[in-house]
Amino acid sequence: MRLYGIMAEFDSPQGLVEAARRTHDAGYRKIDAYSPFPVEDLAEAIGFHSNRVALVTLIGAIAGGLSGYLLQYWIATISYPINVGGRPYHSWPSFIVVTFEMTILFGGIAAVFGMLALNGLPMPYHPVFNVPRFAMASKDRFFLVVFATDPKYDAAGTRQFLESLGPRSISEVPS
Amino acid sequence: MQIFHRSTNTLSRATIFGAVFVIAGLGWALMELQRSPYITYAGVVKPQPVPFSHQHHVTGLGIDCRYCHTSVEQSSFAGIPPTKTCMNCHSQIWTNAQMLEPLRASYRSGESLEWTRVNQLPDFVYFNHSIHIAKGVGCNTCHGPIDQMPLMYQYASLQMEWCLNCHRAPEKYLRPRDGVFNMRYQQPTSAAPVLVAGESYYDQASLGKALMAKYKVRNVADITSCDTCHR
Amino acid sequence: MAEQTDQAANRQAPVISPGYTFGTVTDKISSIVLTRPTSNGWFVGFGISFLLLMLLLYAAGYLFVRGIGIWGVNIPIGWGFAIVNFVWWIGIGHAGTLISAILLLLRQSWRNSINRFAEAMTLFAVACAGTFPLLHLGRPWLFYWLFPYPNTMTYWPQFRSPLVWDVFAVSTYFTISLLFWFIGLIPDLGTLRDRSENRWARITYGILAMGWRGSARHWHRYESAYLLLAGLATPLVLSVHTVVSFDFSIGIVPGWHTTIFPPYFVAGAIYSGFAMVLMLAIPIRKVYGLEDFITDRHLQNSAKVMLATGWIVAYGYAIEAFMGWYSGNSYDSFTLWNRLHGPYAPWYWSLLSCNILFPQVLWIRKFRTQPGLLFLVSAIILTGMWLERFIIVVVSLQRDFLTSSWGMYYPTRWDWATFMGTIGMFLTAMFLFVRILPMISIFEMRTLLPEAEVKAE
Amino acid sequence: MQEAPANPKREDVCPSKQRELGEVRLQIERAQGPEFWRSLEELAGSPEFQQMLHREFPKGAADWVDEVSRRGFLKLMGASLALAGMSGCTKLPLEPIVPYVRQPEGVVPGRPMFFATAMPLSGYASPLLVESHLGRPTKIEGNDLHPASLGGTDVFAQASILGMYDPDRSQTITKLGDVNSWSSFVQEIKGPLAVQKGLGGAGIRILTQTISSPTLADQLRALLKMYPQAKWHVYEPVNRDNVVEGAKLAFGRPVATQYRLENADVIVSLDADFLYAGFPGNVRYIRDFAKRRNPDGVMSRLYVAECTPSSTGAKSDHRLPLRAVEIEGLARALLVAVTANSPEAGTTAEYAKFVQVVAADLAPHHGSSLIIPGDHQPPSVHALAHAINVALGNVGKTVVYTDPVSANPVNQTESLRELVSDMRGGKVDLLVIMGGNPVYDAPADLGFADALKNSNVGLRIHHGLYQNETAELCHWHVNDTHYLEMWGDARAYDGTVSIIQPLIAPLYAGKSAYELVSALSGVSDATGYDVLRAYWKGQHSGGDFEAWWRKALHDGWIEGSAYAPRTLSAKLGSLPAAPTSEARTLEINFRCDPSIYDGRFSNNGWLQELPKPLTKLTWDNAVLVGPKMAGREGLKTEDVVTLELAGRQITGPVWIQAGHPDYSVTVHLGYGRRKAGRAGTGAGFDASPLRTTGAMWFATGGKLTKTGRTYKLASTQGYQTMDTPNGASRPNVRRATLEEYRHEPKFAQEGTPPPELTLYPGYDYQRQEYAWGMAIDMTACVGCNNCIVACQSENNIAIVGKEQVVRGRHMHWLRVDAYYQGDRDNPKAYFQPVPCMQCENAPCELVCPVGATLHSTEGLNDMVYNRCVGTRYCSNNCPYKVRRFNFLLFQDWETPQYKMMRNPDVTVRSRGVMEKCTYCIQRISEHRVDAERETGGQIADGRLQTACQQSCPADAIVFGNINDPNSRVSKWKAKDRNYGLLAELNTRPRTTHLAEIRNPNPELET
Repeated sequence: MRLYGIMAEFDSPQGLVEAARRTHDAGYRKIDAYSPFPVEDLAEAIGFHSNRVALVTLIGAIAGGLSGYLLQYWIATISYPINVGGRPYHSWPSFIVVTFEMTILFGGIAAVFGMLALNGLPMPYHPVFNVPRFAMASKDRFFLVVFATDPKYDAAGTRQFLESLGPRSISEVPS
Repeated sequence: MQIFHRSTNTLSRATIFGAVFVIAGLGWALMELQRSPYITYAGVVKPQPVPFSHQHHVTGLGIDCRYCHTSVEQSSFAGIPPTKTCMNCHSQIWTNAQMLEPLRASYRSGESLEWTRVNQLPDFVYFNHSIHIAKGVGCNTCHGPIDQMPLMYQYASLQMEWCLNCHRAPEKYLRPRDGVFNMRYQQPTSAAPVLVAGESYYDQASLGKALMAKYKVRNVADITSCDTCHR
Repeated sequence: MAEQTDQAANRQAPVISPGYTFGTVTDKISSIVLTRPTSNGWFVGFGISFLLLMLLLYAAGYLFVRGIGIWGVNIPIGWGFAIVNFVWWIGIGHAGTLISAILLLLRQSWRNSINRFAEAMTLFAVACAGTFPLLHLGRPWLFYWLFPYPNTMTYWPQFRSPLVWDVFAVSTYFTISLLFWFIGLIPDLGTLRDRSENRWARITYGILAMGWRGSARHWHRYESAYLLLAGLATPLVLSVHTVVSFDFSIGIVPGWHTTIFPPYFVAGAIYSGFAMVLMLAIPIRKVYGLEDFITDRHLQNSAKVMLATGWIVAYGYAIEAFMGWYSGNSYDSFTLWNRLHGPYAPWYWSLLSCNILFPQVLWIRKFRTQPGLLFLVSAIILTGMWLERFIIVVVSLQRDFLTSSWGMYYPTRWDWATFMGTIGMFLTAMFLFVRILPMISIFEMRTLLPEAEVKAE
Repeated sequence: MQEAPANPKREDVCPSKQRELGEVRLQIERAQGPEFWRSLEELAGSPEFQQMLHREFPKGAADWVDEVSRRGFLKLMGASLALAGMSGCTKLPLEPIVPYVRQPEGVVPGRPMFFATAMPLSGYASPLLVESHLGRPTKIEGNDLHPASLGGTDVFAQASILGMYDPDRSQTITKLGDVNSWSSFVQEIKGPLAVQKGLGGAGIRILTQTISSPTLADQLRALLKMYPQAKWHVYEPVNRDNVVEGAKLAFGRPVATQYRLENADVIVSLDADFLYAGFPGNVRYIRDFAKRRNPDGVMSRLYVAECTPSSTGAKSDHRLPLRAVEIEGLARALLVAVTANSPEAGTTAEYAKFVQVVAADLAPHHGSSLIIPGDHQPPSVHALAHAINVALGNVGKTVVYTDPVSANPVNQTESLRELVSDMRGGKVDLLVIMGGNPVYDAPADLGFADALKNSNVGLRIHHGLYQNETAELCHWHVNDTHYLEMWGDARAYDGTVSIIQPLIAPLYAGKSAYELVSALSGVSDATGYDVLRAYWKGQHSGGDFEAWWRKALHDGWIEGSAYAPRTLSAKLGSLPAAPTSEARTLEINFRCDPSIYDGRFSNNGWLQELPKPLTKLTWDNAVLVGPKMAGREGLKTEDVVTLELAGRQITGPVWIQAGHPDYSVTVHLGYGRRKAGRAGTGAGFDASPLRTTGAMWFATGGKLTKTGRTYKLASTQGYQTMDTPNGASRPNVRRATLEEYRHEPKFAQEGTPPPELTLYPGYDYQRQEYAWGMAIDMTACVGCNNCIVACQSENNIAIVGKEQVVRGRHMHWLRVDAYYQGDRDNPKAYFQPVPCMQCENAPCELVCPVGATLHSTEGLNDMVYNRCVGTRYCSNNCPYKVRRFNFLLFQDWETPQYKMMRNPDVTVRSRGVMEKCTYCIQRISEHRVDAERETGGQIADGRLQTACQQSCPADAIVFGNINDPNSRVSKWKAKDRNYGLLAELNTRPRTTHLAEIRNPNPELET
């Protein structure tokens, strides 16, 4: 049967980070690390730096702010201009609040859904779940996986290499 | 352990997108319903005691609107003809047509005919026929091709947005006063100009502007103020 | 010198008691939801809250049938309990997002053990608050006219009105808080998914967890999103009560029309918010034996926050009073006089004692570390804050410009029923929450453990 | 504006009557089927029935707040559905449209018609002009062609339209409470009449109210000729016996006194409230008085010595609070001082100074001064007043004597006494009570009810608008027609004969007095119209009668029918000795109620809810006690006390009335009715048990004791001074003395911000054709409350019931604030009418989230009911608190009569929406449309009037186009006295007030 990758289990974040770093140094690129909480340095240990969430959020926020203000401007001066308590049609100070709220709203929504989208979530099914021990990944175990799609990957060699990292256990991830 | 089947990935994303479209669709449907004849009665023929045909009386016999709708020029209310008006003719012609029986019954008994109101506004809207006519708004601009209606129906939606269409741009609709009751009136074209006070106009734009001035139509801000229609 | 002893106390009182591992933390918290049998106490509490919720439904139903007149509102006092409760609840709703967002930005790691239920509390409080603007409408079935949607009238909301600002502020605040709360939950939902024995529980949590697997890449994006959200929520949380305060300060009613409102409303909100947090935290940690996670340190810090915000509020009152006198505006000065000596003077004095006098006991460390007393003080503060809103809304309207149209306000039983009802609504939600969701953020607790440290070489 | 009926026969006068009538009858049957037997139950006086009455609107508003009956629930559900109809996208139900069968001449559907008629009250006609929509009278206006009205009205006339549509009016003829018919009634009386014929009518007694109708009087006299032994008695609880007797004392004959206030520079009122409804000629008097109170021209001076604080007292330059008994002493002192021409002479009483100064002030105004005695002062005071007027040479200048307006000017109290003794003496076999309610309001010592019940009067017939306490004790009840339903005539205060013409055929097939009397005299089928026309045909000499008659109908009055002044010589000296008023005993005053008169209007919701001029009380009367006495007795407002007089007792709540003299209390008549109807029954307490023939208006020797209980009173103005409790004072009513004003004319405008003081560029109203504005002259305003009722009638304003008033939810769009300033025992009082100010920078508009209240291009603060969602924010933010909110379903959506009554040009507001004064936008639109359509020109200034302005007898309200510098309103606003209420808030009110100027006598200052 085809494998999705090989999974090594560690029991401390420390161990995982070192292992990940060495695997990356060893030239493995298609790898991922799993931890029950965000671990510092783990991301760049596996060579992941770029992160476009901030950009998405910014775009969302700007879109929200603009739409908010333009909506009000259009309503008050173009769609149905009418004299309210002697105020000018375009009484911009009154429009600030809603503009601000819309900025926040769209920004926030963009941040959350952008993050989910970039993470490819929702994804209830994932091969790593096939490994029974992986259930511990959401408790107190730390996993490193080298994917079968990695050019340097070969079943035996990679397994050997992972064992050399002194994991608690090694298991194959069926795809 | 694996809880979900592979397919759930696609499924879950599908549902998320699906939800968005469903909600949007629902909103759209409501908007449509709001404007549908079911709500507005536009184009809907309502049950009437006597199947009166405007087509026959207007086109066929060439009776002027004001013969029946007498108060249309002096009052907010155009007026529904009293039984008497119908009987002026129908005491001579069609004297034993079955469908006119309710009419004759009313005339005999003195009990009024109960028509169903066709063009109906909510109670908080105040419309005045006389002023619209004075300002050169044609009957059929709002009531539609009455001369081609075998059975009377409401032509426009009579919703606020519809009223505002004209109140925001009267010049697009105005016509000379003498054309107000003319069911065949056409807006001016280069081929068929409209003559007002010795001057002929070749397009509605110029005619509209001229009439606005001539009939002292108040400016848009005035006639879109709330108290124009709501009291 | 009290301060020093506090420092000492803090050193002794860690954020989480020693001796815990990733595993024990995980098990302890998740067990409350997964394995722990539901106690009778829970059922009793839930039952009572639920009855109150039903009372709300009854009151609301009757309101829709008879009209707003069943309440005590009148001319000149067009706003009564409804708006008082609205502002009160919104205020309470500030603690959650404040704790999770602002304290996060301030790297106050102690927040980790209280932010989860504080956020939940926020959501429920805002929900309660949200019911009032709707109920208090003369024609509630037309509430949607406050939203800009295309319609056959080609007519729109009037964006100069603070009430429209409210609609936007509150709905935004609710949405953002909900998102914030939810993404905070995702990893823990993953944990519950993997821990739970029951198949249906597994599937439910599984769906909610959206297949979270703790990948390093995910964590990376997750953290930046969380941080950004915090960054957005921080100005938001400050803006919400500012906007609510505009409802009054934009008006010309003496006692409303004042620039001090925004800051002192926000402070007041945090004040009452923390009071509510404590009123919830103290019994919860007792019942579920969470003293190790919600330690005296938390109580102490919350108490200090209350002390601080309490003084800001006091400053607000002082400025109001000062301006009443200093402005020389006869209407303002009379408003002050009316608060002090008018028909509602007792309410004003008790407000002052509740919000300013009693809380001063928090200077003493013993009180800050005494859950029972802390609970009591919090209750007093919540009462005081409610009274504050009552004074602002009712007493200002009661005697405004023309003496001829002065009036009095007498709440009816329906006013009370509605208020009690929302409290029931709030508690019902709270009870359900502690039963089905981890009331403490598990993954954030893990990061607090010493083992979580990664020494870079 | 008036349209004469094409040819004044009944049909044409009320077009479409036939259909209307049928329709209404049908509606009423449908709506009131179960209540049809009310009369029976009423006879039984069953408690359930009483409860039912109380559950009904508007008293029903009471329990709305708490208990909800299933019926009420459904009702409201229905209503809520109806409300849903107000939202944008709901489907309208199909609606029938019903044309005439034969359209009457001159009727233009959708356009109102106006007909002249008149309302008789205690014999005096108020000339009216009534607006009619498709044969339904909807609004009462004053008849501007008539000398007694000049366009103004009084509250009773304004509210009478509601009385006409009152569903509680008696709707059938009944015999012993059973429904019966006119024909069988006519049959029934034949027998007894035949018997009487033989006896020369010795057993016939007719008891009427004061009658001034020439026709009716003529009919009655004819009847008396037929039955020479029969007697015609006259009684009203609010009668003018004192005036009659006073005249007899002075001139030896009953004469009526008219005043010419337009010629009076110094006026002294001896307890006369001549500026309020109920005083004959008040409408004209107010106009003339106001004319002469012009601070920029001639300004008269008014001294008032009175007991019960009245609006006249409030308007006075000097008010002397005196117990009613002491007035005579004052009058004598004044006479002496005036005639002896030595002010010092006369008196030693504490009011010596007052007398001196007044006398000194009167002396130089020979012929231009005026003494007015109050109707409730004894004859001697009237005689004294005549004497002083004669002495001052006012006769023919400011005082005019004419024949009495009453066709039968007897002493009514005596007349009733005689009737009672006849009944007791068994001399009465056939008693016809035409109008009135003696069982309820006859002097207690006569025991009228007892006499009526127990001395066997063979046949007792009651003719009236209601199945009231008197009808209860009669065999037959014939339901009367409302004056808007009948033909007739009546004399105005000056004798002018006004024609009463029907605006609608009788809703309940009632029979007018004219028809009843002709039935008594054997002609059972004569219509009121025949009788009236026949009489006047007889009176009219020469000329074309038809033309003359039509003019009379069109104008509403008969030219040249006013009484000619008489020249008489006062023969004085024969005055009874001055009463010795024992100073330390309690005096109890009886006054007719400012809102419901003698109780005949007690089922009129508008009047019940009309705030009384000074107390602002609604739905109740109270025991008015002065501050001094309250302090001594330890009384608080709303304490329930027992009043005792000569062994008789009444209990009622106290109202502490600033300015009420010590050792004296006032109670108002007309309340405590047992059988008035839904609105009137059970409201207030009945004061008449203390009222005796000996002391109809006031009596000393009373006793007041606290019961310890309290009773909730519903006043619409909780706080009645401009001084705030912290010692400050607010310049709501800006005021000055004439001297101060002349010295500093612009005093009122201080504090008004300059127009350029704004961050925002203002909206430019200059370029508009119209900019509507209003100015209210508080110097002229006498607080007569007309504007309130006129507004209520014009704008379909709901009444809310006592409970809701208590909660501060009354709906009046226009209110008249009353403020007391200074010494509580004798304060200065001020009236300030406050409609919507139509601010240019309206605070209310800014805060409306749905844009339901916005500005029109002409500067109107529009309120769009159908857009309102009811946040009430606008009201909170309105510094004038003129916005009104429908907290509950206040409008009655079921009663068919009310549907007919409403003004079709104004939206009927429903639950949950805000409403407020619109400057009568419907009238503005109508006039604009007409002007543009007919002439294409502008609305002529003065042609367009708001309802309040039109009804104002003082001409204190002016409305118009402020963009036209020549319009009257612009001229007023240009005056120095003109100021904007709360203008310092920069709201830029379009409604402004003209400061109140008083003309006090420097001698009496300090």
